[in-house]
Amino acid sequence: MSSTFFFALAGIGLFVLGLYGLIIYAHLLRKILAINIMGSGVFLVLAGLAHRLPDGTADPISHAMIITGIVVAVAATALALVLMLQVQHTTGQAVLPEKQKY
Amino acid sequence: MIWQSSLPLLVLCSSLLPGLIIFALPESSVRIRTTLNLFGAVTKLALVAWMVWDVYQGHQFETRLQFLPNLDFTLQMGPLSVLFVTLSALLWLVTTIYAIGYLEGSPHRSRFFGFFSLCVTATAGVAMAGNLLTFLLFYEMLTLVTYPLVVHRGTEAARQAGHTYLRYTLPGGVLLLIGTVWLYTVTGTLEFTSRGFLQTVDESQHPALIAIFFLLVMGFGVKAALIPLHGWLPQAMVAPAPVSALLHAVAVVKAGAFGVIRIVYDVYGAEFASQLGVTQPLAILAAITILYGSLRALFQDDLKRRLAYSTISQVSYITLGVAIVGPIATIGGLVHLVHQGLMKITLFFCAGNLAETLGIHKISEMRGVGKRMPLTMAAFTVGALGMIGIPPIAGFISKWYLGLGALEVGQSWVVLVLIASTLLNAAYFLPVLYIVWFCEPDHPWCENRHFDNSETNWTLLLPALATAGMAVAAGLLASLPYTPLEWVRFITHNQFYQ
Amino acid sequence: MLSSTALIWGVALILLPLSGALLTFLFRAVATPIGICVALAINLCTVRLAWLISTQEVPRYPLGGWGAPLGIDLYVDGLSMTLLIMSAVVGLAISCYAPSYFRSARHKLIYFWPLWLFLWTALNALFLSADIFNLYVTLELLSLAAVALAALAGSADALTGAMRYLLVSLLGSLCYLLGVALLYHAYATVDIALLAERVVASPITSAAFGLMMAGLLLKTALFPLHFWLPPAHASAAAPVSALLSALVVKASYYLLLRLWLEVFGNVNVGIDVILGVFGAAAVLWGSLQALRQSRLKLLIAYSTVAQLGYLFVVFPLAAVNANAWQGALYLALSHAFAKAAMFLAAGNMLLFCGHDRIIDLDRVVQRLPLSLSAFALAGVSIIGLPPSGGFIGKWLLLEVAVAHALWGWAVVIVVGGILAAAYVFRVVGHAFTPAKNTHEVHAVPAVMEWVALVLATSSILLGLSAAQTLMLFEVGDPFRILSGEAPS
Amino acid sequence: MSFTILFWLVLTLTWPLMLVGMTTCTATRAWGCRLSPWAAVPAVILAVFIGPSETFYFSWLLLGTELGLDDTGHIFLLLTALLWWLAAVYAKGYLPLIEQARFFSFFNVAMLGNVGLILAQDMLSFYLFFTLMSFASYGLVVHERHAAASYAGKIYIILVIVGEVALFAALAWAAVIAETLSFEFARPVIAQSSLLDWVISLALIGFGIKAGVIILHVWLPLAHPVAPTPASAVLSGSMIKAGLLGWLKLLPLGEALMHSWGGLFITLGLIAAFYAVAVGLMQHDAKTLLAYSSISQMGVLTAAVGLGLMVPAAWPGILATILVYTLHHGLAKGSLFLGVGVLGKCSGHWRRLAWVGLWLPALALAGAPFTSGMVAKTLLKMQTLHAPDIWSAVFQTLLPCSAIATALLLGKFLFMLSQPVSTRKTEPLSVPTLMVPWVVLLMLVASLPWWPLASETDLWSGDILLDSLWPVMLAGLIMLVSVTRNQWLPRRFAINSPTFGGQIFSLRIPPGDILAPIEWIIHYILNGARRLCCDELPHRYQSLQSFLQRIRTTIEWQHLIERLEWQLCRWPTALMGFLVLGLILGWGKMSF
Amino acid sequence: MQIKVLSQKMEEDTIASWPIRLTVGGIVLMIAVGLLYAIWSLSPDYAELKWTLAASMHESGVSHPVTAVLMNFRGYDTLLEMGVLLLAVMGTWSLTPIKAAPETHPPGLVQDGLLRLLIPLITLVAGYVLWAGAYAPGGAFQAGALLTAAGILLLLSDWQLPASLLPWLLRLLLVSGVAVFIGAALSMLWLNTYLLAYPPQWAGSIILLIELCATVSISAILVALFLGGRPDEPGSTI
Repeated sequence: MSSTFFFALAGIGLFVLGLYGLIIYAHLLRKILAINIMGSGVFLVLAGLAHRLPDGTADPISHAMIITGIVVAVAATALALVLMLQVQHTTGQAVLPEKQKY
Repeated sequence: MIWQSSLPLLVLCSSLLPGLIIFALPESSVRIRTTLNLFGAVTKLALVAWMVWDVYQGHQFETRLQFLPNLDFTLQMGPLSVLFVTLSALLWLVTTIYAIGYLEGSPHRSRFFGFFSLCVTATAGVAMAGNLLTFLLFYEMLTLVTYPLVVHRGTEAARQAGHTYLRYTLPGGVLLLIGTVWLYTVTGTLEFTSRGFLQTVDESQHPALIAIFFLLVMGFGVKAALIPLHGWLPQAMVAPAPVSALLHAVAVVKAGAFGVIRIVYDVYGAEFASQLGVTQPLAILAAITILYGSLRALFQDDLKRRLAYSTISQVSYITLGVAIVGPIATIGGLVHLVHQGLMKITLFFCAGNLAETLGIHKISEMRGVGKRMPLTMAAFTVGALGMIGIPPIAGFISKWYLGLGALEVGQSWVVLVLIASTLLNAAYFLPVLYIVWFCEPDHPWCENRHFDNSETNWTLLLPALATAGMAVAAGLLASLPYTPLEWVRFITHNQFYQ
Repeated sequence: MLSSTALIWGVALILLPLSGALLTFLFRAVATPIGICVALAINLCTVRLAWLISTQEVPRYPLGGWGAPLGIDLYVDGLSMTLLIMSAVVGLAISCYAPSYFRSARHKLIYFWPLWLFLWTALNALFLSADIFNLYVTLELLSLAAVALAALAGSADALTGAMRYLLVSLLGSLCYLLGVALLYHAYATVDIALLAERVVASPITSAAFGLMMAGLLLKTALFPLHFWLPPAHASAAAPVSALLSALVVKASYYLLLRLWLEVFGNVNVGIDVILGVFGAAAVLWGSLQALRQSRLKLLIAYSTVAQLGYLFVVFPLAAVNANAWQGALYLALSHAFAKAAMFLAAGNMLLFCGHDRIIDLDRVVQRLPLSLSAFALAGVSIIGLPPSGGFIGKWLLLEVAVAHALWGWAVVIVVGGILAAAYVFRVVGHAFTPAKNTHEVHAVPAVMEWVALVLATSSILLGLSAAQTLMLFEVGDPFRILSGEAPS
Repeated sequence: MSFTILFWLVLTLTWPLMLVGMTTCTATRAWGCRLSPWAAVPAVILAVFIGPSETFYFSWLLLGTELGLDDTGHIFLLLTALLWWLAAVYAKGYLPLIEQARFFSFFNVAMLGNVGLILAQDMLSFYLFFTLMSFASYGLVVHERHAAASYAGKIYIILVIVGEVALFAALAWAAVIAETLSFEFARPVIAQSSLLDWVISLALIGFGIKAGVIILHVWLPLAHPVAPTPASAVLSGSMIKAGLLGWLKLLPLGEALMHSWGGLFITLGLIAAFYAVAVGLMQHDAKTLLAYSSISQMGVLTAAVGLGLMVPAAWPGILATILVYTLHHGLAKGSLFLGVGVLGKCSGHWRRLAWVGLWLPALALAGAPFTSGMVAKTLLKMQTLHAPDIWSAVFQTLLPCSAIATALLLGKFLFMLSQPVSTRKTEPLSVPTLMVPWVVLLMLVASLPWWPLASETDLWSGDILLDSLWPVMLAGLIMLVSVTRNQWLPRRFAINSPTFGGQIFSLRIPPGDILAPIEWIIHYILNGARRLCCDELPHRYQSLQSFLQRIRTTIEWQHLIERLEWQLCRWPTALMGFLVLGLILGWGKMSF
Repeated sequence: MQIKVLSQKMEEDTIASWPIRLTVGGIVLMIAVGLLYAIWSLSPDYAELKWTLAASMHESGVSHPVTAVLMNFRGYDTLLEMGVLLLAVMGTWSLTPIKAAPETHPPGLVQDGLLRLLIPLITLVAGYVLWAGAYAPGGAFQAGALLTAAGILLLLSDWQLPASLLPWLLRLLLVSGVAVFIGAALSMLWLNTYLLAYPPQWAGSIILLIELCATVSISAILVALFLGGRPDEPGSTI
């Protein structure tokens, strides 16, 4: 019980850290990094909890989910980076504009 | 049997289809548009005449389509709805002829006539609605369709008038919606039945019923221009004359009054409403509106605004007649629905003629116009005297029945209100007649549009004379079988005595 | 023996747009014809599926042949079928509208088709899937496609809007994924039906509930979290903002509704009141903001925020009487049609006048009669005036609110209607008056105007065909009305 | 037989209507004017040759109208038809050609109304014709189009409207009580009902205005001088009688004993009789003077009606007296007015002849022996015997005095007319058309005592003659004294310089007598109301408006919302909202 | 060049106002505590899903459970997942053409030698990983990743896409993964079983075929993503 708890703890920690970073930092790259950290946090939680079987083997479905999650995270991050570059290219700075022009 | 059920729908389509086609017509195709308009109006009148004859024999027309699981879209041709449909069909024909003449050469006529026919469809729908939901449906459609007519001119004032109009009517519609829903939840049905269907509701619900009554009356009061909610009507005078003629004499204002009639007779039932004690405040409110409307009309120099305020006070006669629960007062109220329509539309036609031919808008500019436009002014005089309640013209009949009804029920204060309002009517109509007939014009007339021999375009003159003639006929020959009075007696007969 | 099951049409609904996307990505020259054929095919399949489920009992469709706990099931009931129809109709309209909208920007059209068809695949997959992890993947697919489409417009606003939208949706998805992980590890299954049986009130359930709901609320842009919607929807291209407002937002709402009804069935009273309060705030704040906007598309975007508020006001009402859900679903359906029509009409006006400042809508009613009447009819449905679908939705909600004397919600629903009337007629009013400055004018192709008008009239006709639509809602009893579990 | 009656009945109503049609539209205007004098012919034929008949019921006209000629109606019709006919012929000559069309259209409508209300047996048609008459006569009053005419017209129309409204209420009440519209069925039912007082009071006001009851008489002295002579002749001769006919039809005379109402009517009547004469003496225009004499005579008739209310048993006798008195007064007053017109038109010996002619109706009115006046007054005196004790004493003493007063008034009238006044030259052609109808009328007045309708009592007994003689003689004496004292005074006093007798002649009271103070009060109220409505309220409304405006600007709602929205949409705050929402949902689920 | 611009402004761009940072930190901590409590209270025993999985492993055509879940039991997820990848490429292509290539210097000697050694080795390992997926952790995605690494190494050493690779062909390559997957699914449907239901006897080979194509297209997709833009077609009017 204790080992899975530590992994889950680490996962939640990462998730929460990513969340904090996402909110606090203004620069888009930092936000994308934060999202990746949150993603890996979630996968860590999944992996950690997968090992609670009595016979020590891991639960394959969790692993499959992790793989799918990772692939999706990659795709999302790639798109985010390209979008960030495009934003930086058009607006000159890679930050979400604060002054809403309503 | 299908003929029985499809006739109301046919009446609706007879004005809906031409309207939609006219929308698609390009601006230049005047001939097609006029023929379509007139064709629609004539067919509608023919259908309605057929139905009047049938309903008089006692047939029942009903179209029922499923709308919500246990609420359906019903069009019913009872005697009460026939009254209002005939009025709107008749006056639509007259106003179309008038509008064709009035809007000669002005822009956006396809759009105007399209919305014009939709407006009449909505009025016919309001008249024929078989339950409160269908009534609400057409009532709101009426608001939507009349907005473009009010804003037709496209000037800033028109837009402001349109906005005020919406600022009053939409919240009114909302009040109506809440009232209808609440009624539906309390009683489970919204079907109009001739003696009202609320008698069976148990005692505990009565405060709810009273609240519902006032919600519905306020909802209808906006269109019936009851006192606190009348602000939009004088401002809507900025619309072209046929619009203010049809809308403020027949369609919009009457829809509100008709709504009040429907609630008091077909939802609550007259006796039950008086037991609840809701009719007394309504009568007082109507009386205040009558006096207020006339008082305000006294100080208006603009002719159409004066007529607007007079409409506000006149429509409240109907509400007053309905609120005094009694067979004779009902006759008075209902027959005034028709008579006021005839007289008021004549006045608006004449006002339109003046504005169109001589460019007169103010009463002070009307000095001695009787010589220049004798026929129009004769029609105006008939309408004005009718409004005051001078015997041969229809207005007197309804005032007579209102007075009789009030005394019969012992509400003698109503007679005082009638007297005061007659005096006030005289106070603001007779000076106009005096200026028109017995004064000399102080400046030559600026000929806005010149016509060869007659005083103005025949399409503008004939409708006014026709409606004036109808007003006198409705008054003088009131007891003929198919006159409004006879028909209203037929309605009240099965309303009170069956 | 198996292919005869009805849901084969559901599978077709997923594969058709997916293969369409691939084909349009490959063969660029013929992208538009392929796209429109695929759209028509999807509509046919939807109609066939709707016919099947309303006439016979449709079993679940195990993808890959494996049962529920192991494999993924496709399941369709009244709720998802309605939303499938919604996306089919709006999708068809947008597919017809887009080619002529991008007439001048061919390169954008080339990329519009694959992205749009991918989005359509995601929508259909989402509405059909009955597995929460699969829903995460479809949600992700949906978000990325939506972001890519939003960024298609290429302007600075569009890009920043798309970026903010991407970050927000990724955050939402990750929270949702964490929720799924917790649920999976608590109840050893990711299938909604099985979860519905196994979920019990426990700390892990409430944690998962909190995470998933928060994630989905963020993606559905409920009031405090609406900040990303207006810039993203307003600055995107007209067809894109139409599908964003009408379809994408509804998908996450559907997911939220599905979880609320099935997985977290025994929700407590407190939560739905909180959602109701936020919904009411959204209605009022959204309408107020819409009134203040000077640009037409921003006005419509804020109107979306307001109308979404309605979908959340239904939660406290449904706690009292389950019929309220039908009202909400009706509102969602008619809002989709009306909002799509509004955005398309706004697109026409933008294309025509070159700008969308409301005050300078120079006599649009004469020059673009069809677009303005489409806008007006859609407005009627948004306001909820009688002949329209919106009215039926409001009627059903009011019926419940008034029957149980919940006057607060009734007032909110009604005041929302009036405020909606205010901003719709503000625009319509301006269209009548001649604007001060005149500017050169581009002709608008007839197809674009007619598509907007057809969508708007369909939202009105929805109001007239209420009885049949409500029958469709009851298929499969998504809201537990017939089975009597939910209080009614 | 009944068909011919119906034919003539319908003809009397439709013929004038047709003529009005002809005079109004320009094409047939010439023919219209030429035929107009004969508008009253069917009515005369109906009155003279056909006499009273059964009533005809027209169900389709105005809620079912009953037209027919009953006994009282017959006498009234006789008077009205004759007077209107002669006045019409007179007017043909009296008016310049261009004004005739306008005059005759109003004249014929008024005549239609007057004849119609006599024939009407049900309330609504009575009210219809009554209104027609009142409104049409407005056209006659303002015919001259000068300031005085329009002022008189304004006062007239205001009072007519008030009368209309009061009549409307009275008839409505009567109709409700009796549940029927026809008069003779309604009267007995009203007599028993408790709401009788309402009906009587409203009828008093409604018809009182027309009949010139004391407070409501103010329009009469204003209208008569401005109206053309034939119009004022008809106005004073027959139209005023419509009010009296209204009372006869509506009030339950002869069916219920109403001591109090009877007393009120009598007092009003007698006050009117004496007050009108007093004010009349102070007038300096012949027609105004005649107007005041009409008011006083109508006062006497009102008293007679009061007597009828007080002594229902004697009602048939009283009714006969009233009819005779009405006929006498109508014809005499008509002839006086026409005479004044004739006097004004001709000069030289024609003028002197006309002046002498005037003596006949004047004496008749004063009740000199061998005249219809004497017949009427004696009949009235006989009826007053039935009155309860104190009232009969009052009548006995006051009737002769009123005779003296009237004689005095007419004396002044004749004296004024004898003064040389600048005569307008009239075309020779028009003199006969003026003289002929006037002379016919004079002959009618002269022959009236011998008409068959006089009651059977022996009229020519000595004491009656004496009774009627001494008041006239006394009045003549007073006249003589006052006139002669005038001559002795030195030249430099103008003719109207006051001797004692002349004083009462020269004191000037504006024709509307009590109207002046009333008008002042009304003006004061109206100005106050206008100031209130037009200045005060808008002003206060403006200040409210500006106050609201200030509130709106100070709080700067617009800016506040915008800042709040900007704050909400900032990334950190928005996501903080997200976190808080997640917490609430998670925690909410947990704890509940 | 972009990276240089980016790095300059990273330091001072936090939303520095400490009260916001404090509150956000506080709330985030509360969330963390909540989640931990939830996980801590998680009941240890579950896992009957593991047994059902073992029961039907034999029909999945592969012995390694994760690959079985990925490719057979939850094949639909994998299909959509590859769709996501393809979508990412489409998104990037729709946004921007490939930026001007950074100043490329010819590969140094060491890099060139290392490259010649590594590329074949990486492809070999990728092949093995793909094959081993059937009975040991591995499969399409891992092999694809390896191939992508090789591709990126080539790109970094100034290797240009062969002009002969027609844009259409490149797109086919990208699409092939998903296309083959759908093709296989549809073919099975033709045998009137459920979508994505491979008959046990052929399941293994079908999965292998799918995985092969998937590996190639995944690596192509990932390389395209690395390029960060659409190759500017000569003829197209972009």
